[in-house]
Amino acid sequence: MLHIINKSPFENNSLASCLRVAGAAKDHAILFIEDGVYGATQGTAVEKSVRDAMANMAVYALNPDLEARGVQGRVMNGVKLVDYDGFVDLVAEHDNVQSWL
Amino acid sequence: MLHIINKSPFENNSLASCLRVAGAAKDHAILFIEDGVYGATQGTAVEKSVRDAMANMAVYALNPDLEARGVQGRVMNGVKLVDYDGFVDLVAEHDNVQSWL
Amino acid sequence: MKFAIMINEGPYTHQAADSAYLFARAVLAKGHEVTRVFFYHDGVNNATRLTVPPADDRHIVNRWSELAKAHDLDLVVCIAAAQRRGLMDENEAKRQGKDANNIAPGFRISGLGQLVEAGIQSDRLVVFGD
Amino acid sequence: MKFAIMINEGPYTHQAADSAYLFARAVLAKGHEVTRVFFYHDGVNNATRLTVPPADDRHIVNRWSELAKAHDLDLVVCIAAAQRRGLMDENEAKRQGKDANNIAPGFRISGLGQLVEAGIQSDRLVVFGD
Amino acid sequence: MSEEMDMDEGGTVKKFMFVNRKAPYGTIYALEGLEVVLISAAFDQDVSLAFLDDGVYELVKGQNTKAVEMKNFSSTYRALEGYDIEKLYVERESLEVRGLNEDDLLVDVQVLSAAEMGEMMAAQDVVISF
Amino acid sequence: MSEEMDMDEGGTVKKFMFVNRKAPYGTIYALEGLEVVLISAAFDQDVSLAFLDDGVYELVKGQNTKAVEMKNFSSTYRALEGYDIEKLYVERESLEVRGLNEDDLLVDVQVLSAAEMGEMMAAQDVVISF
Repeated sequence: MLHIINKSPFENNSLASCLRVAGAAKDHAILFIEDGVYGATQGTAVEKSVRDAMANMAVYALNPDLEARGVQGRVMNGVKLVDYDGFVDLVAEHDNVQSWL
Repeated sequence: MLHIINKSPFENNSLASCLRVAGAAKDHAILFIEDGVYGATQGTAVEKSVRDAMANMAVYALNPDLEARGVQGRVMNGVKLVDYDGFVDLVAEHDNVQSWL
Repeated sequence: MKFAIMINEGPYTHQAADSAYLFARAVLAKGHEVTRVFFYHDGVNNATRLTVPPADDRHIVNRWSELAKAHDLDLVVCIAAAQRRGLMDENEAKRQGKDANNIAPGFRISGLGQLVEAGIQSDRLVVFGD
Repeated sequence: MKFAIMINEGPYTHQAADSAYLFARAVLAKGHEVTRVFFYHDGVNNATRLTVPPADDRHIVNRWSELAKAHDLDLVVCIAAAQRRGLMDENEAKRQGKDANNIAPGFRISGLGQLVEAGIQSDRLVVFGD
Repeated sequence: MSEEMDMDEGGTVKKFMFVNRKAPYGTIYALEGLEVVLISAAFDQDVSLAFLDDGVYELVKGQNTKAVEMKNFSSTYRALEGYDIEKLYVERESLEVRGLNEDDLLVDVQVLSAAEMGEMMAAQDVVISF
Repeated sequence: MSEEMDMDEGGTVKKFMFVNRKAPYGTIYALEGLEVVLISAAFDQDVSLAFLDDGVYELVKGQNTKAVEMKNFSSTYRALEGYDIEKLYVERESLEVRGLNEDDLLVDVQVLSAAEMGEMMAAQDVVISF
């Protein structure tokens, strides 16, 4: 399952909830988009929780949204960057998708 | 200063930020409205932070919003309930007001 | 005491639109003055006369129009925010070459300066938003 | 592959409306099919033809109308959500006794069943919201 | 619409999950989400509802919206059974963090651990969140 | 409008603070908030801006919105000085939690502790938040 996170992890509990529910399972992946991309950056208070999740699941971030926010140079190692084409591929490749609004 | 909190403390960082900035000072008060009123209920994961703040500041909650959500019987001791008239009085009594959107 | 009110969210979607109305009504009931209600961001969507809420629900737009009429309120819709979101009065529709307008009675469209002015002229400015 | 898209937020206010558009365009560019775009909650506000965004900014509504025309997209606006928020087409305006309508070309108003149907008939349904 | 659809779909049954993570009244998502759920019943799909985070507040007993002048829609959750919608899943930790337990809820639900909820989500064909 | 106002207000100078707590682009609050700030400059008031929580992201260097097709408004913060708006306060902990420091920001700011920020807010006449 592909989980889409579009909220900043510092403002909102979406990422925390997603990781609680899906973070320990296999076959789940996370895609950060919109304000959610801050969750893919390094040196933050949530970096550890995302790193822990990366032991089990693939983590992606939408590069256009990173660039818009000026944080494309701050992405933590192991996060894979995609553009909108890659976003479409991720949705197609996973059996199902959930947006954590 | 009157601080108005209208977001659930479980979903959003507004209450935490307000308490960080104003929680240790005198002459500040908090009014919980809308989904913010959950922050005034007992037995929750944020109860302690609100209790700690109550040592310094007055804490109010809008009763119509508590009733709408069925949590009027769960309010922690020391929180003062107001209706819309009381909301107006609180704004009038404090020199200034800030909504933590 | 003079109160100004700012509303940043649209009707029905966020309770901000309801809270602001009930607060304004209480301000007036207590004998205070509402100097201006300023609609900004999605708040401009409170000013459309094309809403048709379910019959058993409150009519948020009409409620404002009626309160404005009863108390001679100044309901100001920010023009820049309104243009982005498709709110316009007859003049603006003419100016923009649009074939329709949708503003409700009692609201007027004006500039952001009206918000700052309300802040200067009122004893309190209370913001309702998301 | 068949994609359905659901949009829950209005134009300009939330990036959801932009993300959904750029996603839809990428779906089409990769040769997939967009079976339906369903506008719900404040998403219905994407369908007004009365928006006038600043000249140097994107026109979110027109972008959808043009994409719909180029690819024969089915842009469906939920009627219940539209009524609460003041979105209507000519027929609905007549039925409700309103003197104006504001829906943009390429959008149609229909029921919530169209969302569930899109979920059944598509391989993927992607939700964009707040 | 239901009959028409049954024919159109020729018996396709998908697993639909509606995910509720928002508190009632502060925003409209809970109410309009419920409207989708009710419509989905007409399509003979395998429907379930997930309540987690602030979504569990939608099910709290004793809601009384008189003083906020909004529609109290909480009784609708009790009516879901009549629509053959009987799979209501609530995540345990979401209750605990809020000081709630099953007795505080107005309908019978199945309480799941976070991991069980994750498995349940992963087993769906269509996940619609509000 | 500026001249008219200066006459109307007869020299009233209030302390206005605009509080920015939202990230740019994900929502419009930062952009439309900035529009209010610019207008406020015409009223000769004592204007300051507070950036805390995700609001600090508004000031991050190197924003490039080409691929999302939105307006990049970050350079406007640099132009504020030209409007005599020079009091920009940033809360230290908001930076630290996000792994940012002053060098990452595109304008000169005054970094305050949480308690100092609280005192600064309490000293205002009008606080407008978005």
